[in-house]
This record gives sequence, C-alpha cells and structure tokens, in this order.
Amino acid sequence: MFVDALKTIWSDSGFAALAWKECIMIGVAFFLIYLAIVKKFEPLLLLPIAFGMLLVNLPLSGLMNEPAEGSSGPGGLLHYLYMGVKLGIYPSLIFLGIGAMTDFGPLIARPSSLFMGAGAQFGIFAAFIIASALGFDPQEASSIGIIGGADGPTAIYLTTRLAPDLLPAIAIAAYSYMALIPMIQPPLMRLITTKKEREIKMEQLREVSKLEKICFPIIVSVFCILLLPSVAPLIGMLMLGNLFRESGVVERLSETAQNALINIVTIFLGVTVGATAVADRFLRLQTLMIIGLGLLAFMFSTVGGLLIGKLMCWLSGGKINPLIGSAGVSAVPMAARVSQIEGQKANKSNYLLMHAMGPNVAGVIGSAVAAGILLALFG
Amino acid sequence: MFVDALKTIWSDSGFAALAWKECIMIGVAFFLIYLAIVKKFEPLLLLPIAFGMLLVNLPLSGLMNEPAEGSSGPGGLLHYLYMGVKLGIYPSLIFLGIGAMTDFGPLIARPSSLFMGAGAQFGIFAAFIIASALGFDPQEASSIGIIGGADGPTAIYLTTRLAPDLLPAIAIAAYSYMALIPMIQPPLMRLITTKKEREIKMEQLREVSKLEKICFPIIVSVFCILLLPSVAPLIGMLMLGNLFRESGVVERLSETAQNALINIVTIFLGVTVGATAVADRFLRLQTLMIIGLGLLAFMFSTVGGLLIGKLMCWLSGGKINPLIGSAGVSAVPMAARVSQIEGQKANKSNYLLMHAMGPNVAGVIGSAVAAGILLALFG
Amino acid sequence: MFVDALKTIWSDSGFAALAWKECIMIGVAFFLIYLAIVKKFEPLLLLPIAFGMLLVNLPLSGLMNEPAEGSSGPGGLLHYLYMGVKLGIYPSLIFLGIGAMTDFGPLIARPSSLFMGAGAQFGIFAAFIIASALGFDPQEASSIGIIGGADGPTAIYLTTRLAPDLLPAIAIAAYSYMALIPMIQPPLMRLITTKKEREIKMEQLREVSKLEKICFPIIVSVFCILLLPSVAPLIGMLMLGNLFRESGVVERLSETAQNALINIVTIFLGVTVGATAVADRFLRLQTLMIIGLGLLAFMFSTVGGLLIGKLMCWLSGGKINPLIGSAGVSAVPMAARVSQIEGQKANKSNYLLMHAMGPNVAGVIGSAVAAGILLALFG
Amino acid sequence: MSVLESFVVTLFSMSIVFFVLAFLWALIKILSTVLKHFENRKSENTAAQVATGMQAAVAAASEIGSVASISAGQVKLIDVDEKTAAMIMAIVSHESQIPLSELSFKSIKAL
Amino acid sequence: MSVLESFVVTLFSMSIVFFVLAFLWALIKILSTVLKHFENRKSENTAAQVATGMQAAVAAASEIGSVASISAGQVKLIDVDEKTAAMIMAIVSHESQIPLSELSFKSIKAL
Amino acid sequence: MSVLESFVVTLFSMSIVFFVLAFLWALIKILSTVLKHFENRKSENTAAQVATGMQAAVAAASEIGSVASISAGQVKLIDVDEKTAAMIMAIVSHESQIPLSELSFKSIKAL
Ligand code: NA
Ligand code: NA
Ligand code: NA
Repeated sequence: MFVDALKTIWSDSGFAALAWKECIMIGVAFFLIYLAIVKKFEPLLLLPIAFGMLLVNLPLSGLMNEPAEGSSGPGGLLHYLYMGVKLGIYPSLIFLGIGAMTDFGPLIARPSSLFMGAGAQFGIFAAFIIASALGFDPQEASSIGIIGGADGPTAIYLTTRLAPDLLPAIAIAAYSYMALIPMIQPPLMRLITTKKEREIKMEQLREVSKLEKICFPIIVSVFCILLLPSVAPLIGMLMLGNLFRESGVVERLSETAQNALINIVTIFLGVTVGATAVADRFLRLQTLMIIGLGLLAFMFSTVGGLLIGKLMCWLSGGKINPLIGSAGVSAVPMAARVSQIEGQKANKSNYLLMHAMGPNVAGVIGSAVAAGILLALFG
Repeated sequence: MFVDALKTIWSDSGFAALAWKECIMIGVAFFLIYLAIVKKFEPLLLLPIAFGMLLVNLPLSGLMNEPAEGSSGPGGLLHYLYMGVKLGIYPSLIFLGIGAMTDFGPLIARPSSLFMGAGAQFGIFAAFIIASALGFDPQEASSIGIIGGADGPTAIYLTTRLAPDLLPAIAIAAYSYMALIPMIQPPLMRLITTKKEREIKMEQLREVSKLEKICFPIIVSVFCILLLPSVAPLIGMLMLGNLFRESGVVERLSETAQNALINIVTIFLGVTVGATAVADRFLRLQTLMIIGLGLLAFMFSTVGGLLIGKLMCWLSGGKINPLIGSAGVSAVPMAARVSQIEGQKANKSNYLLMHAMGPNVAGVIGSAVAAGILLALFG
Repeated sequence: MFVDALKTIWSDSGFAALAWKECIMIGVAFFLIYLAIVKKFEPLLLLPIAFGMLLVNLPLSGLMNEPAEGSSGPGGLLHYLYMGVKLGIYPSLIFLGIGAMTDFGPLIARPSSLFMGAGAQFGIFAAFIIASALGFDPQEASSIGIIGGADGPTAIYLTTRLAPDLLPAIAIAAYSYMALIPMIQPPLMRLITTKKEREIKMEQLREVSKLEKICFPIIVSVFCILLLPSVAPLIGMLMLGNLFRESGVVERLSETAQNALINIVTIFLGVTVGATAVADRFLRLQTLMIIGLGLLAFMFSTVGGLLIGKLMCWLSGGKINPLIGSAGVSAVPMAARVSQIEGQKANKSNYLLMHAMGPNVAGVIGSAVAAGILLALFG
Repeated sequence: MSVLESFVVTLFSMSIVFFVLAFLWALIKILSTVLKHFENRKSENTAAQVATGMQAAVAAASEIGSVASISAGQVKLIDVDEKTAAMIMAIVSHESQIPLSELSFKSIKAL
Repeated sequence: MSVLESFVVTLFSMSIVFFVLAFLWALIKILSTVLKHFENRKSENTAAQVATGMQAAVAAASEIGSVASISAGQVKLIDVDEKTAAMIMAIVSHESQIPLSELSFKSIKAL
Repeated sequence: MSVLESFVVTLFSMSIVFFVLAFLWALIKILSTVLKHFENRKSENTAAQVATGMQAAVAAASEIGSVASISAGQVKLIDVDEKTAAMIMAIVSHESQIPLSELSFKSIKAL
C-alpha cells in the first residue's frame, strides 16, 4: 500500500510531468543565474528573471495559473504579481526611481548631446527592418528593435503592449546585451573613430544651476507628452522622479522612489517577466533570432551614436570627442564608462566620463521617444 | 510624403488636441509647482498633485483612462494607481504613518486640550452653512467644510466618499491653506486675544508614562469607533500607527509605516488626486468658490479654537494662554509653531510649543470625528 | 429635538449594536495586546492581529465589508487589504523576506540536521490524528496540525487554502505557542534526554563556502517543487530570498525584501488576519479545541525532534547532543536559543546555538514540505 | 438644504464633536488617575534600582578611561570628544536624510 | 510589411526622433539663456554675500583647530584629516550599499 | 475520516517528509563533495595569491601607519583602533536598527 501511495505522489509530482523542453528551460535558467551571479550581468534584473524562469518551468507549480473560472480557488502567486507588468505599472514605477537617480546636469550643460542620443536609436530601426524582412509582423519587429534602445523598462513596456509573447526573450536579450556593452562597443569604437579623434580632450562642462535642473523635467514632460501622448507613462514618471530629486523639497519621496519602491517593483517585475518564459513560448527559432537581432540592434545603435559623434566633432572643429557618441545608447552608466575607458586608452589624461553622461541620459529620452513613435504607429 | 507623415503625427499629437482650457490647467499646474518648490507649500503633497494635474491635462495621454470594455487593452497608469484613492485605502495608510509619527504625550498630559481641538472644528460647519446657502448640496457642502479640518487625508477620504467631483479643488485648497497657516492665523490671533493673555506663561507639562501612551490609542479607537463607526478606517489606522510607536516592541513596523509605506502611498495619492483635475471638472465657478470657502473655513476654525482658548483661560484663572487654541485646527506641526511664535512676540521668554502640541494633535482627532459625523449624516 | 438627534446617533452607533459576544472578543483582543506588548509574544504579528481583531469587533465599522453588489460604494479597508491573504500573496512575500534573513550555513555544514527537521514535523500529524478523531474534517485537521510546524506564514498559507474559517484561531495559536517555546520545550527536553546526553559538546562546524550557499537555494527549490508542486509559492520565495542574500550581487533587493517589503506585508497580514476573527466565527468550542490541539502539536513536534536527536546521538557514537533536535520545530531562532540555554544548564562550557541553527532552519523546510503534502492530499 | 437645516446640522454636529472629545477627556483623566495609583506603589522600589544601575554604569565607564559626559540636547557623550560626535551625527544625518535638528541620539559612547 | 515599407517607417521614425530631440535641444538652449539672463542680475549681490559667508565659516573652523580643506572628487574636507574622511565614507558606503564611486558627499566637516 | 485513515495519512506523510529531507541531505552531501573537489584544485594557486595579496595590503597599510589588525567576531580591523571601530559599529547599529550582535562587518579599514 505504501508503494502505491508513493507511486501516486510520484505521478502527481513534477518529476513525472517533466518533459525535455522544461529541462532545457531549467538549464537556460541555470545559465542565466550563472551570468547574473558570476559574470555580474545586470544581476538586479537577470537574477529575478532567471529564478522566475526556473520556477515556472518546474511543472505543475501553477504559479502563473489564472484563477479557475467559476471556482473560488485563487490563481497562482506570480499570476497576480504579473498584473503590474501586464498593466504597464511596473516599468513606469521603475522609471520613477530611475528619474530620481539620474542627474541630467551634463545633458543640460551641453544639450547638443541630445543629437548623439538620437543617433544611437538607429539600431532600433535597423533591427526593425531586418526583423520585418525575416517575417516578423510590425508589432513584433518593433519590440525586437527596441532592444537596441538599451533600456530595460522601455523595452518591457513596449513589448507588453505590442508583442507580449516575446516578452521573456526580449527582456533577457536587452539586459544581457546591456551587461555586454563593454565587449560590444569597444571594437566598433576603434573601427569607426581615428586615433586622433579618440585623443581629443573636451572642455570642462559649465556648471548647471539648480533652476535649470528643476525646469528641465517639466519642459521635457510637457513637450514630449504633447508630441507623443503614448509615451506619457514612461517620460512622465521619469521626469516626476527627476523633479523629486532636483526640487530639493521632497527628499523623503525621492529617497523612497530610489530605494524601497524601485526595489520592490524590480523584484516583482523580474520574477514575473522570467515567469512568462514557459518552454512552448521560449524554445522556438524566434528566440534565437531575437537574440541575434538584439545584438545587431546594439551594434547599429552604437554605430549610429558614433557617426553623429564624428559629425559633431567635425562641425565643432574637433572640440567633441566622437567616443562619447556611443554612450547615446543609454545603458546608464555602463556605456559612459566604456567611453571613458576607450578615451583613456588613447590618451592617458583624457577624462570623458562626465561628457559621456550627456549622451548617455539623452539616450534614455531618445529610446522612450522611439518607443512612443512605435506605439503610435503599431499600438 | 514626409510632410504628410509629419502632418499625421501632428494631428495625432496633443498639440492638435490642446484646447485653451487645458492650457489654463497647465498654467495652474505650473503655479502649484512653483508654490511647492519655491514657496515650500506642503511640497510632499502639492508637488505630486501639481505634476499629476500637469500630466493629465496634456491631451490624449490616456493616463486616467479606464480599460476599454470588451478589449484586452489595459487602462491608463494613473487609473490603476487611483484605485487606492477611490477605495479609501491611501488616506488610511497615510494615517497609519502619521499615527506612528505622532506623540500624543502633550495631549495626555493636559487632556483639556481636547476642548480646543473640538472648538477648532467650528470652521468645518461654518463653511458648511455658507456652502449650503450658496447652493451646494449637503454632500458637497460637507466636503468643502472639511477643508477647515486642516487635515489632508481626512479631507481626501471624506471627499472621495461624498463628492468625488470636487476632489482636486478640495485637496489643493486644503494643502495650500495648511501651508498658509503662518499667514492666516496671526492676524486673527492678535485680533481675538489681548496682549496680557498672549503673555501668559504656562506651567510645564507633567511627564506622561509609557503605559498611558500605550493605553491612549486603544481607548481612543474603541470609544470613537463605537460611537461613530464610519470613522473606523481613519481613527483605527491612526491609532494602530500610534500603538506601533508607543508599544516599543514593533520598531520595524513603526519605522516602515513612517517611511517606505507612507512615502509610497503619498506619491501615488498625490499624483492621482492631481490627475482628477481635468479641465472640465476644475475650471468652474465652483472651484473658485471652494477656494474662497476653504479660506473662510480655516479662519472660522482658528477663531473657534481661540475662543475656546479664551474661555479656558478665564476658567483656569489665567493659567492657559489662549494662543494655543488656534493650534487646534491641526495642520500638525505648523499651527503649533505659529502659537509658539506669537507667544514669543508677546513675551520673549514664552515657550508655548509643547503646550500647543496638545490642541494640535487633538485637532486631528477632532477633524476625524467631524468627518465621521458628516459621513453618518450624508454618506 | 436635540435629545432626539442624540438618540438617533446613539442608535446608529456601535454602542447600541454591541452584543456580549463582541465584548468578549474585545476582551480577547486586549489580552492579546497585553501578551504582545508586555510579554513580548511575537509582537510583530500578534500586535497587528490583536488590533485587527479589536477593530473588526467594534460593531458597524464595516472594515471587512465586501463592496455592495450593484452599488458603486467601495468595500471596507480591511476587505481590500485582506485580498493579499486570501490569494496567498502575503505569506509568500514574508517567506521572501525570511529567506533573505536566513543563513542556511549551519544546515549545509551538517546536513544530517535535516533529519531532526523532519522528525519535528511529527506534531503536525499527531495533532491531525487527534483532530480527526474529534470530528474535524481532514481540511480542518490539516490546518490545525500545521500549528505544530511552528511556522506562521506556512500555517496561514495552508489554512487560507484549506479551512479559512479557522484562520484567526490557528494564526493566533501558532504565534502564541511560538512565543511560549521557552516554556513548552524545556520540561520535555529534560524528560526525554539524560543529563549525560545534554552535556555533550559538539565539534565545531566546518566553514561553508559561498558557492555551496549559492547552490543550496537553487537545488532545494528545484527538488522540492518538482516533488511537491503545490509548495512552490512558499519554498520558491523562501529560496529566492535566500539566493538574493547569498549571491552577493543584489544587496539592494535583499535589503528591501528584509525590511520595507516584509514589514509592509506583515502589517497588512497581521491586521487582516486579526480582522477575520469575528465573534461568530471565533467564539466556538472549536477555538478552544484548536488552542488545545495546537499545544499538543507543539509538544509532539518537540518530542519528535528530540527522539531523532537521540537516535542520531546514538548512531554518531555520542557526537550529537540530542538537545538540538527540539530546535527542528523551526520557530527560528527561539527554539535554537532554548537548545543553547538547556545545553549550558547541563554543562557551562557548552555552546549549542550554531549547532541548533541547522535543525532550526531545516524545520522551516520541513514544515513547508508537510504543508505541501497536506495540500496535495486535501487541497 | 435650507439655511435653517444647515444651522441645525451644525449645532448638532458641533455638539457631538464636543461630546466625543469631552468623553475622551474624561477617559484620559480616569486613565491617568488609575495608572498613577498603580505606579505610585511600584515606584519606590524602582527608584532604588535605577540608582544602583547608574552607579554601575558610571563605574564601568570609568574603567575604560576618563568619563566626559556632556549633554547636548538629546545627546549624551560618554568618553567621546564633541568633535567626533558632531561628525558622526553629521554623517548619519546626511546618510539618513533626517535633518540634524530632528535626529536624536540617546548617547554616543566610545566603548 | 514589405522591406520598402519598413524603410519608410525607419526614415520617418528616425526623423521624428531627431526632430523631438532637436526641439528639446532648442528648448534647453532657450531655457539656459533666459535663466542666465535672470541670474546674472542677481549674482552680483549674492557673490558678495557668499564671500562673507565663507569668511565666517572659515573663521569658525579656525577657532576649533587648523583648517585643512582638501578637495577629493566631490568631497570637501574641512578640518578633518583624509584618513577619517575616507573611513567615514567607507562605512557609509558599506552601510548604505552604495558603491564608493557613486557616493557623493558635499563636505565632511569637523564642527 | 476514520482514525485508522488518519494514521495511514500520518505514516504516509511522515515518510514523505523524511524521504524529501533525506534526499536533500543526499543532494547537499553530493554538492559539498563536488565543490570541495573543485575548490581543492583551485585553492593551491589561490592560497598563494591570497598570501601575496595580504602582503600587499599589509604593506599598503604600513605605509600609512602602524598596523593593528584585530579580529573581533566577524570584524577585521585594519589600521583602526578598536575604540573607533566599536563606535562606528554602535552608530551604524543604532542608525540601521540592527542589534549589534547581528551586525557583521567584513572589515573596517582606515584607508
Ligand atoms: Na537608449
Ligand atoms: Na483639525
Ligand atoms: Na517547522
């Protein structure tokens, strides 16, 4: 009888229901955990994503189950937490925290950085073209392209709106490539810029007054949302967070937006985005294509930023180091650090970090604008 | 063709949809941001409120849209965050945090402060009478009156229950006048009290034992909720927070109620209350009337508190300085500071702050009781 | 006329509706507040539970009311906050925080502790047998038994799933007995172990590498959830929290899971669990039986842990002090401290604390596994 | 609602407000009296205990070094120079974003 | 969607991106110019004030001990030795879990 | 449910509990063995590295002043006197509301 009972438990257990597909997914989750912990690939998001992927691929856990209709039984834990992704709440709240952490000073001091931030959105549309050519529909192609925005919350927000099926692949690709920026960008930077350009030292940035910093988020919100209303949840919250920061009168709120709130939301977002990666949805050729296209998107964005950088270098009579252009992909502050490092390789006394922060934060705005356009066209 | 596309984007943009009403609202939002940041008018709430008002008046953002029926598309971000206001959750949670921040010691040491806290509710009903006479229905008149309670969460709670259309005007009036307490009260204080009264030095308050402080929130909850059940969410949470504080055994919970939780809720509450201020609802004669009536309510409340203060001064044989009566309007701790300042103007060695804290916190209870009565009568 | 109005207020007030049953419940709530504050009985949960019980038994407050059907009026505050309990979200999030606070090192260093953690689940099933014999149905008997798991979130999670009517009694019993561990366990420990056994000094635990600590939560999740899928929300979140802690790359998330998030959830969970204790549901013979059975469950669990401890002492040739077996009931870290104290009473130079932490944390896993089995059998 | 009615509502409501807060006044009075009675009985023993406890603490502090107990607002400095203490407070204030004026340390000791 | 169409979308979208950010560029330029104009008028008075303010601060610092104002990145050390300051920053960094490189102290003063 | 049935449930469930935890025991054993094997191979190199690393650190510390590396619980003090360290820990403990006994600093260095 005991053996019978054990057999029953076994047949009700996940071991019996485990298919090879789930095993592969569990392996992928392990690999992502490895990348997050050992390689420190954007662990704040990749670790929760990977763990969510692990949990949801252990069969029969029911963590993402909707509540059964007509029954009073509740749905799965992650089903409820996922609501915040589905309804677009989490990405906006993360942007609130990011806004409160971001100093737009370097951008205000040299507003021409905005052009590099615009150029570095090129990868979004390059990937869009290729994805379209490969047969993805426009919604999917947009979501794939946005990986090139190098901005996690924007990518997640757009993808939940346009192509929710691709969410896990796109989120993972976006965060992985952001972590790989120090490997992806330098070869392209050396390829496109000349040694002489890389050696350019830039003038120190002027100081930005508090008043400018306070007006900036208000102006950006008003103008961007008026022009592209669909971008309101992203730009609006980003700029609200920044206004909390710069106003200096609501430090409590700024502090909470940067800590408790963003951390709680990050946990929920990460785990539930990972939990959308069920085997049937993830183990497709599509996923591989997305990963490949994501890399292309990052590369084209880098090139776009660098080319605008070169143009501005030429227009300014050699005052602007084109290396800061690649920071326009956003991936704050990783991409700016890469500019700094490459600059110093060319010229030991070259300090580009603060100069690269301008295009870097401009890239965040640029990606959100691009997302708004794609939403307006295909939403 | 490009020009065509640009035209389309333009016609889909908020610029095309922008009416003069929205422009005025945006101007109002700018003015409130100015008050919050430069004049430091209760910025913790006015800044989010103003930004919410700004966002929602940029046309077509859809931030407050309900999810379209029959469609799977989600609603607007602020629509979901607004749920906490609509269901009365945020004001209660803010009261939890306020309770954890409030020291009822001065009130327990001199419980007669409660009478001044009661008298200072007079403005609520004075404004109620005038509003009724001006044609507001009882629900609206109650919500307008509650501005005189000088207590933001109570005002928001009552208004969402009785007259949700008036929410933005009432919330803005309440927080603005709270910030203006140092300008509204002193003339009335000098008008109503004599120099001799203002010079009265008060005896030091006795020390209050820990046990008294622990029993206080329990007793107040039981008695107030038994008598006015509708006040339970406000008084119950206020006193739970205070019990967290005074019990000394749940410092973790007290700390979180005072920081992460109240800050998160404040952000959500502020932005979404502001987001109810759409042009059609706000740009009415009503709003101006509410702002006028709110000022009257504050003034009558101040007078009510001062008169009770004078009465108690007389009854006590000149031991109580009537200046502490005006602190009964709540607006913690601003009104108590005003009492302190006026007291010191009359007599340099006069320290009324701690004495004024008694009526000040009594006013919070008083307003909640008044709100409970109005809910019971018109809810 | 005034007298009339006062009569109306009186008849609408809770005083008029107060029945003797509610008075008893209020008395019970006072007693629990006393235990929480003065006796420091697990105050983080008992204080909110007691206050929730107090609030909900003040008549007519409507705090737990569902929104009236067909009406637009909102439901009660605690009704909404209770959703997180009903849907099983809060216990899982508390486990996330507990995971982030737990060091499984001592368990990894001596994995045989797991057997004591298993033995100490015996009380769950002993109470289950007796409860069944007393006429409780299997769902109720399971929920009563789980008190013996000495693990609050697990007990609450299982009870909301199997026997929600018993929730307040079971939660209160579980947390009260956890607080009483220093009184319940020592007599049994002295009864079952010999003086000589209690004097045994244990070898120092080996150091555990960071890599082992990182692999541990992953392995436990995979294996336990595969075998018992229904336990996924508890074990999954516990181990995610622990992975946050041990990975060392997401300290922000770990910190928030241990503080802001767990504190917020604890407040909501406590108050709303208390708020399920309405008189009609609580003042039954059942409740007394549950309290009695809960004590038995704790005692049998202690005995189970000790017996396995004795067995392991014998098998190891006297290297294991059986006193650490009783720590297998979980009730972290109270039960481990009791082992330490008893060990030192027998031998002044005996330091069992770290050794007892192994069975102690094993007991958390053991209870969750037992809950999973009960859910699989009767869910 | 007529003006008369609104006057009645006002009179009625203000009476209730006064009634409720007056009742609370009475409750607090009763509470304080009852608790005072209780505590008076306890206090004599406790006072003695506190005295000896303080002596022990002072003695312990003396063992370590010279005792310099300065009271600045809510701060008691035990064997720490003012400079260090001020620095510490500034840091904690900066880091916790609490204005210095609102920070209250019970004591800063150099152990 | 044909490849041609996707090219059109790309051209169109990139133009909008550039247009929006160019417009922002113009807005910031205007903002800076306007604000500069405003501030210039204020600054002369303020400069004087700041100067005297600084003198007072320096004087105050001198009273306590020797002034050693060293600038390290964003940190200004006023009458604190570098060692202490570094230690303080390390602690706060550890405790607040912010990498040292991202911590910015305006100043560490020994009052 | 009859008493007999409930006994069967108990026997069955306790067996599963033991089985699951026994399996975990086996998994941990395997894990530890495997990882030990791995780490042994690495450790020789690492040990050498650590040694030189330590020497460098010590050397670096010596440059600044006298080295006083004391281990107190989990705390390693490098070139910081115990008094300062204890004070720092007390502050951080107070500020973060973590009891001192639960605070663990890897090290407090005076850079
Ligand atoms: Na970007
Ligand atoms: Na008030
Ligand atoms: Na247990």
